[in-house]
Amino acid sequence: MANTFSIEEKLVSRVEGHGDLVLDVKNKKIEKLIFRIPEAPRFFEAMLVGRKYDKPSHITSRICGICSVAHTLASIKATEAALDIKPSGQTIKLRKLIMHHECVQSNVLHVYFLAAPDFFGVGSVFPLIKTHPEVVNIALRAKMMANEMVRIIGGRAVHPIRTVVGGFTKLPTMEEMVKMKEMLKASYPDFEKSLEVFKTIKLPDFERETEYISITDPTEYALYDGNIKSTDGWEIDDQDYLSKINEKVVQHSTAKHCWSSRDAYFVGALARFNNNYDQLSDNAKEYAQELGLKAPCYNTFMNNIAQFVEVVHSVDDSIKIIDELMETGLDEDKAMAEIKVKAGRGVGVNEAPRGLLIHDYTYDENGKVEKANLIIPTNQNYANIEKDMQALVPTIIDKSEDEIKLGCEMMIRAYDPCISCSTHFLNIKLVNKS
Amino acid sequence: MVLDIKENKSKSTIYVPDIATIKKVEKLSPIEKLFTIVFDDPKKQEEFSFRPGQFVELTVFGLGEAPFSIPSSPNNKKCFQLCVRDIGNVSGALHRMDAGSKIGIRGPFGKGYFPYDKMRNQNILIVAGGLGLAPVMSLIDYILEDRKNYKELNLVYGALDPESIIFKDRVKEFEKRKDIDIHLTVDNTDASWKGNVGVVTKLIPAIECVPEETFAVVCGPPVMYKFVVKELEKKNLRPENIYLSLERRMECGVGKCNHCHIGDKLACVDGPVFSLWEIRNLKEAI
Amino acid sequence: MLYKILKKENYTDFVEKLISEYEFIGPKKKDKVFHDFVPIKDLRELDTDYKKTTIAPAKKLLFPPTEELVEYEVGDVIKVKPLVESSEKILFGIDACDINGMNFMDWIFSTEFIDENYFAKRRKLIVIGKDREPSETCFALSMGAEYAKDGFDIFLTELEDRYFLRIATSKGNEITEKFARIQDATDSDFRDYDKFMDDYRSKFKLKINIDNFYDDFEFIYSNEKYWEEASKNCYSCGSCNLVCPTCFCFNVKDDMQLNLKVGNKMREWDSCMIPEYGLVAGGHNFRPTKENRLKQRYRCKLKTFVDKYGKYACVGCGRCIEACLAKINIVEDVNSVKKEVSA
Amino acid sequence: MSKPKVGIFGFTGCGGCQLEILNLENYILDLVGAIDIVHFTEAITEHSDNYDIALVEGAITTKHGVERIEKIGNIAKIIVAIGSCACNGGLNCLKDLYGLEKAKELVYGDKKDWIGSIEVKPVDAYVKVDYYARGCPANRFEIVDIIKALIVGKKPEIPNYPVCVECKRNGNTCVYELGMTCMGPVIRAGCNSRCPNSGAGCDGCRGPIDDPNINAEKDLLAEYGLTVEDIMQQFSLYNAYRGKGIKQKIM
Ligand SMILES: Cc1cc2nc3c(=O)[nH]c(=O)nc-3n(C[C@H](O)[C@H](O)[C@H](O)COP(=O)(O)OP(=O)(O)OC[C@H]3O[C@@H](n4cnc5c(N)ncnc54)[C@H](O)[C@@H]3O)c2cc1C
Ligand code: SF4
Ligand code: SF4
Ligand code: SF4
Repeated sequence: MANTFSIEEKLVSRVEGHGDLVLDVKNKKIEKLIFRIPEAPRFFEAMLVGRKYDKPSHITSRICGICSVAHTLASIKATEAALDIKPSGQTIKLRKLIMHHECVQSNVLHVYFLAAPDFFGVGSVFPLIKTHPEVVNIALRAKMMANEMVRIIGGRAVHPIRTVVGGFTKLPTMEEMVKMKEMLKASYPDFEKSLEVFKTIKLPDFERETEYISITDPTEYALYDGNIKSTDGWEIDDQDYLSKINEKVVQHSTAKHCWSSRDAYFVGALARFNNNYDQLSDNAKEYAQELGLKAPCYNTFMNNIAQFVEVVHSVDDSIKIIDELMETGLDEDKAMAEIKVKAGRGVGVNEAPRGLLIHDYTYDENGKVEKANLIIPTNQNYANIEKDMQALVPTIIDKSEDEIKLGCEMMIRAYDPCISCSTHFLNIKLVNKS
Repeated sequence: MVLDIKENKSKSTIYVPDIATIKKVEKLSPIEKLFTIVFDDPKKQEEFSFRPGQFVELTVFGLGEAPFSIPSSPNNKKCFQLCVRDIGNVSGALHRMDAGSKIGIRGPFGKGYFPYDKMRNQNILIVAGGLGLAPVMSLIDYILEDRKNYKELNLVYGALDPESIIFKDRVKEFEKRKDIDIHLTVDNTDASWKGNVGVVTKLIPAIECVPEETFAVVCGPPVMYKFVVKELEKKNLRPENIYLSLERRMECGVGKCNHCHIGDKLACVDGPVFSLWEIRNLKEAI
Repeated sequence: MLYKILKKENYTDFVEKLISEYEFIGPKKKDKVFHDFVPIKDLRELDTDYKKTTIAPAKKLLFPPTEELVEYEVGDVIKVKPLVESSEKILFGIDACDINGMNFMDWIFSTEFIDENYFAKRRKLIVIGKDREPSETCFALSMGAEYAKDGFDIFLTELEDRYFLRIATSKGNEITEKFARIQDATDSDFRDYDKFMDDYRSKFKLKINIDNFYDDFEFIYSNEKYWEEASKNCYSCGSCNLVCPTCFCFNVKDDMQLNLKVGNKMREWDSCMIPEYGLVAGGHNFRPTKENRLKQRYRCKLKTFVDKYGKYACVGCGRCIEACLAKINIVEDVNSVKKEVSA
Repeated sequence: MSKPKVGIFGFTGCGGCQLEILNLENYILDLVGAIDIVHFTEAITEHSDNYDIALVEGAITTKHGVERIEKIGNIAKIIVAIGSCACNGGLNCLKDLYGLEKAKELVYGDKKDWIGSIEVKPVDAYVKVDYYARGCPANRFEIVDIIKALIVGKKPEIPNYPVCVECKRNGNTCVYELGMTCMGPVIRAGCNSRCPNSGAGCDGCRGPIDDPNINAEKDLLAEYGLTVEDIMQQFSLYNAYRGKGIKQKIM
């Protein structure tokens, strides 16, 4: 039993990017706990300045390979808001469809490849191929479906091509629409099997109530568009995000920290689930119930379960969207909206797989970026991760160092932190002090 | 659409190689090896006949295909040989192979051909540089096996340095023989070397030949041709009697891929051996 | 050759039957600019009155951009299998100039050695040609390729209220007998057809002064300044070759699957305008500069095959002119050579 | 080389190229069969310093990064740079174009001195890179092709012709015909012309071919209405790096 120790773990693995956790414990008391990001800062806000309106979506897509669709679309929405561009209903439906599948792609990758090895007590997905081949195969199929969907709509699985300001450079063909629907329908049995597997997993009992923030929409489980809403009881228009969301630079990190009503808040699947549970598909609700997930839920580890529930919802909703699109047929003339350059400011807000994402641009009269501000999900969770860790460590302090390390890592992984999002983000350090 | 082209009844196409086995690997120089090859199908081995100057397309499965001239004598029906320089993917892979390895062979391709019929009762002057000795080996053997029907046989051979001389045993044998005059030179010398130093062109003037009764055959790296041709012309050899074996990039070997185009000729089906007269006006040829 | 007449009112019925009976390939609008030869399932997709030449010539059906030639399995024994694909198809709505392009390919792939990968497909291709307005960059008339003498099964020429059918093969005859309501062509039909052809030929505005180019080429060959100027903007992008109905150069590649057991040989379209085209192991390049390469392209198109077989490797479709972003124009270049020679 | 040990390393980038490896789907099981992945931060916990081939993603932008890449350079027999960031600095270099100090100030304000960041450089500015899987993100099939080539012992075939070649093989309508602009004529193919396939112009993420006709491309862009500034922006998007290591500069 280690009463006095210090954890200094570099590069927590199986998270997208790099982060460090420094944890010093003396006589069972936490002396120091910082979560830091040695990831190199990338200065996207600076890269955008002076670029023409058609480029920010391509540039900001490169903030993160895993949420490239969300960045692309938040960026496009900000630009469209600034330049008063009105995309067609068809465009918006296709955008929602591609959002869903980045969510599925990312959630599946996270739940099955990155978090699942913890659940089954193996080091990574590669040994999992031998111990749980069926899980790996399900995951590969689900990922493949989602990637294929993103490829069909966006032209590529990472950093979509066809999604541009004003609409789409190319539309899926009718054959592709049919193919997408068939793939979606064929995926259900795999999720049912996964459900049975996930039911056997015991996640740590850990609860800490915090503020949960996500977008919300009266008509649907919001991912693409909506007001910003908090479990602390407020709801604002997305263009007014600055009235509630605050950012500061902290010395030990290249990522900025965010706060709102309290000193920290949570964004991501669990926040969306807590805010918008009612709008999930019936099917997804049933999955949630079977897995013991109820809104509101304050167990951070349940974020992974919420991600899985969202996958089911996304598949249901996608079939609905495809049916609607197929009924009217895709119209080339509605692929692109008219674009006129003008000066103005616009905010684009959506739900990346990891949570609330905000792009805010100001354009000059030539349609070139004058100023840009980007708020990334992981930055927002960052303070909350530290708070969670402070609450978690005392509950497991009597365990061995390795178990404590694993507990902390699992906690961090539950957030699915996407550290490469280090426009502005993990290493755990456990070093014995005595 | 009714075409005159007959329906293909065989199960094969021009792109399907026959499987063969490397029987023996000999090191000729630091970068050249001699491979002895036999087709797995005995019938194919029996049928496999070629003219000096022809080449085969050799496949190393998974790596690719490359053309190589056949240096062994056409009269040897039991096997054939390839002399390969380690320079790229296929040749590099071959150099890593041992006896017993399987390869694919298509061919023989090319018209060949050193006009050994026309060369009868004539003097023969062969100029080879570096690896260029390999393709003409077949011709030398052919002539030596039928020696009485030819007059003077001169071989001018230049290598980079003494180590790089390929077919060293054969070269030594030639030096001892009375029925072939060999003139050796190297570009870079070492202490052991007692012979000529310098490029092949330097040796040509000293060789006596009767212009109307002499055929010349030239084979070597692309840069060599222009200079050798100049020397041969000084000797008043007829352009029709000067033969050159040209190298070009080849992908198919059967006149389809077009990579070996030289003017209106294709090195693969019309060559790779051409008379100087044929290629004089092709431009870019040498 | 049989000469028949198909009334306009019977045309739709004929084509519809062909679409339902055969795998049917025809021109379809691809986007705001181009048409493309694609499988047609519904008559409404078919549009034979395309203004620009199709984006890829019909050669892609017989000689696809990438094509697997041989498959092999490596183990204790090596198993090698040729991959030859062929199924009966109708190619509908191809114009005379493109048919002549295909005829050239037929000839290339059958001289000396027969390329079975090409001919297996060619034998099964039923070609139904149809006239259309020459596009702006088309100079087929100067190349003698505006009229197809052969290479098709049926050729449709639209006269006022009827189609004049030239039926070149027994297969073509079978098809018309079976699926079309046709009648024999009468004298007046021939007269109208003749008039149509005169009129058609007069629509080719772009002319190339090709006479004696194979001699003039020698004249210009060593004029370095000319070639430098002509190729100055060339990107060495190969677009001119890749869109050409008579360009047939290809690369052969070997590929092994990750299991290192199964592999294949495949070919892909190549272009003599790409520097690697003339590059051999050891680093020597037989055509290192864009000047060398443009020269090679013009020589191959307009001289090589004339010297050897009396054929041009160009049918004047004008695709290369359209495709070249550097505005390198075979017609202008050849015409300017003529000017220099006569000056 | 049978069952080589492979390490996959991430530096400054978006992780998209590593994700592309995870996105190999049908191939991933074969891949795991053909190579031993001994280090892959994005996917596995185990890591080892015993590897033959290093696949490196991301640009080098911190002092710590320099130390890490030099260590990799000492261990790996073959280094493959993956993605624009690793191959030529990629998009990251835009911040240096903007000015490092200015960028720090813009993003971090008066706290800018807390931020350690050095000039962005590609991997080959520090260690010898054997092969380049270019693109943003790298084409996953090209990554597999390189790995396959290394296993069977051949030189990976990486095209040195422009994107137009693949674009034409794919039968696309040139985007210039549709009124857009494209960097395809001067940019290295190997991406299967994925942007033009999707009706968008090439932005140049794979960097130029060995001998690009830059002047012709500038003329062409100007003809399509781009101003000199626009043209420079288009050229610089993925190719702003001008320092050591880079073979051809297009700016
Ligand atoms: C008619 C002829 C006869 C030849 N005879 C011999 C010989 O006897 N011994 C010998 O060592 N070499 C010979 N060569 C040269 C030999 O073909 C090349 O060295 C060989 O192609 C290199 O292939 P690689 O895969 O090792 O090299 P890489 O550079 O990896 O070549 C890749 C591909 O490019 C093509 N290619 C590259 N270089 C050449 C080239 N020089 N000629 C033709 N195609 C090329 C081939 O299709 C090859 O598959 C001959 C070439 C020709 C044309
Ligand atoms: S001539 Fe034009 S199309 Fe042909 S390679 Fe040059 S630039 Fe490309
Ligand atoms: S060279 Fe140009 S005009 Fe001639 S056939 Fe080819 S693409 Fe058509
Ligand atoms: S779209 Fe771009 S890559 Fe394609 S042909 Fe045109 S310029 Fe070349």
